[in-house]
Amino acid sequence: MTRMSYREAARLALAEEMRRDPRVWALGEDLGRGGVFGQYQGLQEEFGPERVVDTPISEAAIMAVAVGAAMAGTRPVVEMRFSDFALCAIDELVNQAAKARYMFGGQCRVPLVVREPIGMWRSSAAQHSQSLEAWYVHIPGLVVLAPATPADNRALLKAAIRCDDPVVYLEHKNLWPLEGEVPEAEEVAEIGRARRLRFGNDLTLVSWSATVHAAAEAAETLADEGIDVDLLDLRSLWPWDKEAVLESAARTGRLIVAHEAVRVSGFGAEIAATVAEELGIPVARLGAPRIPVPYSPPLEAELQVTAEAIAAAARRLLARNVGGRV
Amino acid sequence: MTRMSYREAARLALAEEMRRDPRVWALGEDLGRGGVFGQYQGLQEEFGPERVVDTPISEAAIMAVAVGAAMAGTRPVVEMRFSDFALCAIDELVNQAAKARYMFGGQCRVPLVVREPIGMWRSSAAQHSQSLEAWYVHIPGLVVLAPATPADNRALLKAAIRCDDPVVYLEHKNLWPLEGEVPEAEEVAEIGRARRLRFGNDLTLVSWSATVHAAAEAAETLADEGIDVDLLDLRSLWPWDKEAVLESAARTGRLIVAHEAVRVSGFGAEIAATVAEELGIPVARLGAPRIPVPYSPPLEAELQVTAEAIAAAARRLLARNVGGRV
Amino acid sequence: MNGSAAPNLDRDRLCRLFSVMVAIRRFEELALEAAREGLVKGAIHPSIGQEAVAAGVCCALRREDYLLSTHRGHGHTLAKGADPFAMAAELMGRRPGTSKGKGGSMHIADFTVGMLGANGVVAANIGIAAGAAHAVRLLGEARVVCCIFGDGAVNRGPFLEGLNWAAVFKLPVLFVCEDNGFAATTRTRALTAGPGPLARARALGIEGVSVDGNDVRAVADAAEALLAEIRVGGGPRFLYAETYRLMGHTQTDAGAYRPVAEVESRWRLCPIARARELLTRAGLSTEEIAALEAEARAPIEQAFTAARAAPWPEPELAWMDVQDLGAEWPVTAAEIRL
Amino acid sequence: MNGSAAPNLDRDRLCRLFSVMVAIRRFEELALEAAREGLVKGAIHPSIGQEAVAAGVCCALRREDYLLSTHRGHGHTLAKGADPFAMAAELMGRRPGTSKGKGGSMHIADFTVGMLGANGVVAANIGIAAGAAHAVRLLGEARVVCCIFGDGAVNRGPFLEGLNWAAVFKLPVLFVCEDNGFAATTRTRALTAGPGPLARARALGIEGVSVDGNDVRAVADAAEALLAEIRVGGGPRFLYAETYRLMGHTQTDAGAYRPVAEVESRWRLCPIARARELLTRAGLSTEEIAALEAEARAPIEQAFTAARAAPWPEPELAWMDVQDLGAEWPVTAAEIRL
Ligand SMILES: Cc1ncc(C[n+]2csc(CCOP(=O)(O)OP(=O)(O)O)c2C)c(N)n1
Ligand SMILES: Cc1ncc(C[n+]2csc(CCOP(=O)(O)OP(=O)(O)O)c2C)c(N)n1
Ligand SMILES: [Mg+2]
Ligand SMILES: [Mg+2]
Repeated sequence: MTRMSYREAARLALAEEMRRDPRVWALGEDLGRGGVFGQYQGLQEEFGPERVVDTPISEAAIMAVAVGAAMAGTRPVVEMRFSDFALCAIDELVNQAAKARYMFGGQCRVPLVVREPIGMWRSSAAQHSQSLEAWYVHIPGLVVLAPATPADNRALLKAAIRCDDPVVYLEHKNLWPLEGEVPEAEEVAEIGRARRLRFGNDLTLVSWSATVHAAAEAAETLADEGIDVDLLDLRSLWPWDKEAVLESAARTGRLIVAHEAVRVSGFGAEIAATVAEELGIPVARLGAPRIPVPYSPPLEAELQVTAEAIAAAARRLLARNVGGRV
Repeated sequence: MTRMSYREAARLALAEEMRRDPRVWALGEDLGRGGVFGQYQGLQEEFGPERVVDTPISEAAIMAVAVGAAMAGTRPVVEMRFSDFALCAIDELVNQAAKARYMFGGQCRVPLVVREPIGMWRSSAAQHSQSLEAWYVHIPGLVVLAPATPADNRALLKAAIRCDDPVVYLEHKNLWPLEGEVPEAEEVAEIGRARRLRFGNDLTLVSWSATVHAAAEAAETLADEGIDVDLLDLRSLWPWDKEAVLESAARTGRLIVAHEAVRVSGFGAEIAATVAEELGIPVARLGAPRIPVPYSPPLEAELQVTAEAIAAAARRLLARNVGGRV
Repeated sequence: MNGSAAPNLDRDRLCRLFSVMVAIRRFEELALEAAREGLVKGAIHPSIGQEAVAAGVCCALRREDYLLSTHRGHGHTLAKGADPFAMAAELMGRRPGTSKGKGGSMHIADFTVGMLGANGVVAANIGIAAGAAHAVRLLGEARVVCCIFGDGAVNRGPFLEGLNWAAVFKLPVLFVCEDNGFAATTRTRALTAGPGPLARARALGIEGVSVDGNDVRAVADAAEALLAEIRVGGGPRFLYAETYRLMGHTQTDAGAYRPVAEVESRWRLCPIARARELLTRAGLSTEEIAALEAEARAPIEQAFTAARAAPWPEPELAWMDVQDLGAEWPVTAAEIRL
Repeated sequence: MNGSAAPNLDRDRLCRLFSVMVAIRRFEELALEAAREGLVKGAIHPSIGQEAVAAGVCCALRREDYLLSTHRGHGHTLAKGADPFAMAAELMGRRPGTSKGKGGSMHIADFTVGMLGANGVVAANIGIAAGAAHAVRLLGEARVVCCIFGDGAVNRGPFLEGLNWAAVFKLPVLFVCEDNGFAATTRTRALTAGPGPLARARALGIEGVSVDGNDVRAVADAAEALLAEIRVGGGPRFLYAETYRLMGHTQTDAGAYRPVAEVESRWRLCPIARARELLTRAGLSTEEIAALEAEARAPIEQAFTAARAAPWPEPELAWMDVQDLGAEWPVTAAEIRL
């Protein structure tokens, strides 16, 4: 194990994959100077401007180029800078990348990774703070990943680059400096497996990305109160680890899903609905209110799904005088 | 009551609103020749090319122009031709139209209507068949409507045009020729109210857009079997009629949501999750599998949520030896 | 095919171009017929009248070159060498179709001949073509990428972004704007400001030429010359070809928004008729020309006959080729849905 | 302000332009200082070195004219007449901010003076500006719309779509490309193919001129001349102004990707210093100029002092101004979330 940051883990993963496979390349704005968050630092020096490509401010072209380049035998890693700007390239991602393999009857594949830094961070306001994972999960053809730790950011990014289908890769802006243990050995994650952070029999708590850390804090608080939370970090949103979630929920009899994205029609709804359909146990969801992200800190704070809010929701769910399987 | 088609009802609604309010105008490709589905027939003749504007193939500009024109005091009705092409203008809709009022602290409003014909229709394949209502419902700032009948297409389009915030207006391509009774009097719908098609106490069935008709057929079949379905056409997806759905679901003790869109992370998940959270009753969702829409009729048929599938799901839900409130 | 831009009276070449045009015409006629009979359910966009662009440009490409096209792409695809039977079957949604019936006309593609797809989204292939060319460069391949789009496409953002990209990275792409006068039911010129597509390309750093798109020899000459420049590393080039869409936008559009006289006068400029004249001048007899035509048509007619008899795809096929990880399967679906 | 394009030695006009530039410079300095102190939490993009474009263009606008700007929009907004206190408060996320603290620097807007917003998405305002102009036309108003964007914006699709739109519909828009040499950390020229932004505009049917963007008088002259053409129904015009970004891209960017010598040499072309020279040549004494500067700075300094003391928005404000129908409210949210 080595200690490194979420940022450094991502950088390392990309460097390792680029060394391993000459077809892997990265494209995006300002990559030569390390990218907006330093997550590409040093890569252009190592791999040259042909494989770490500085692009014009042309999000639609960046994505379209990646689609064409993937169809033509390379494995592009697309940097979208802020996930919000990916909205300038949605036709390219959803109507082209996600569908090409299918529309062409399997004649081609589109092995690309779209990196989209998500989430609220330093008063970035409405056009630089979104988390739209629910959108991507809804689109056939896409794989959707959202690492919460340095180790996962290394292992999942490597898996994403090796995936033969388009992957939407959501890194949380608040996590870049987060330090954690990363295995010495080159680990490639198995996509679709949740990670259990804590074992418990009282309540299942499912989360992903930065909210995992609030969830872990809430679980700790609840543990002090004698409530044992089974905490799962989903990591992969499509495919998602239905088996793990259902096993846990069936065992605990209660489910809470917590995410940073807007609660209404968020991906929490899919998980809660699935668990409700399959198990009929009490469920609850936490997410941001349906509000664009405001700039001012006290306003931004209104939208945050905090450890306190998660713990409170858990207490409320446990207080319901129902439970177990229906 | 007059009999008219869904197409004609929409045409009439727009004409009435344009007569009433000189600030209302329409823009999109080929509108002068009636639009792709004839839903603009005769309007350029009546209102002139300045108010029924033929545009270049510039979806991003069409939407952006509508945003600017709405901010500057007019009420544009945007035609996107096929909902799929709205993906070429998603930044303009989601990052601009939906957020402007909020980002600017209420200094402006963006009263525009985006018309997006949705759904599978005549082997239109993956890039001309999508239903992405779940996306729009997830975006703060947007109102989302999806009429299923001629009467609603008239009353809701009028309400949409009078709404002071951006409205995503989803018309189903298969419904254009559908005939139905439309009130003689100029009706403006109250946005956010579901319509009850059938009263029953055995099961709540919630649907919208074209699937409402399959749901009605299923309800009829089930009635013959002695199962009384409470059938709600949501019509408005944001805001949605939570009160009506919860009242019904509490009464029947069982909920099915059926929609044409992809089931995974579809808007059915939001409704099912809400009902599960609030009532803890058995829920089920029907939607398309997570597959791009294929061209060939026997393949396309695989994706359809049919009356038979809805009826079968209802029987299955009723056969579960649980029910009522938990 | 020599790289010269000068008029070329080479009979064989002209015969080949002529045959390709005739084949395309026949394909479109039979596709329309099949559509009338309800055998083609989805929209088709016939390219009747535009065959010279397809033949002139695509015959100048090598098999290993990539081609990207539009919703009106039957002609380009045939000229690139795709199997007409598989194409006809695709239009009818049959199992042996190029995309197993999953794509239909707007998503015609044949990767075995380097045809990377039509596209249902106007202008979307421009950036994708730049990307294919970027891959060609990265992989050190010798291919050229050809991207054909309509006059309507020059008003979409991807035109600017894709051309700028190709120019900045000096990529081997031939952009071809096939101007048939219309974007659906609208005359494109009225909604296209400035001096036109070629001027736009030049402002984006891409040189090119303008040709009479109904003169197959002129198109072929221009395409060959531009491709030669691209092949030696000259970067992207632009070909602007003016032609005319003789039919409606789709099989259900009568094209009534234009005067009958205009369409009639344009029929007189039909590129196949004009090529026939060139062949006559090159010394072919009426019988020889008729024989060429019959020979070109026959495989197309056989293709449609066979396609009409081709099997439907198995419903399970709907579930395949979505993605490897997280694919849903019929068994799951049946459970979910019933 | 007369509409003449000829050099204008009018002292008063020059004094006004100078004062506006000095005010902008001071605003940016104090914004950076507040950011260093942690009082401005979100990103700010200082326009130091680019004041001549803001002053020259925006002072040529009338109050009723509309202005749309970019993420680097403080200067434009001030020059259009916005209240510096409300702007400073917005940067600090305070209640009296132009957007009640909900937008911050990248969404600065003041509709009371026709400033319809900065934008956090590069090039997004180009189409929105065309739309505002379309509304002006439909409503029969006499306003002009001015849209300022950076050199990086000319590589995004909305540039093509928005300019083509304005040209096709002959709308009253002045497009201003403020070329400061950089798009974030990248030299824009290397990634912009062809002869440049003005040539692109011309290819899209829009005439315009190029000016030294550090010469406030030249900018003002050009803007006034173009606006006069627009006001008489001439359709859209394009102003290309070359300047230089003297600071980093944001408050946290040291701009280390460019040689110190380059930046130093550019400081010597500082538009405020150059305007000072013009004032001297126009007969103002050093003291008079110093007095002008002090007078221009004072209200900015007061604004920041007041903004620092301004109250935070009430948390409930987060829930307001989302939309009328279907708005969620704190009470609901509290229930949902706890
Ligand atoms: C982005 C987008 N907008 C609109 C359409 C609908 N549409 C299909 S073809 C067409 C006209 C295209 O004109 P042009 O590019 O000249 O090609 P042509 O049909 O003339 O071959 C339009 C508007 C589309 N497919 N994609
Ligand atoms: C669509 C989009 N892509 C990327 C960004 C990130 N970004 C913000 S400012 C900027 C540089 C813009 O350069 P330019 O247009 O020249 O304006 P300047 O910053 O020089 O004033 C970039 C890339 C963005 N805001 N929007
Ligand atoms: Mg055309
Ligand atoms: Mg710049």
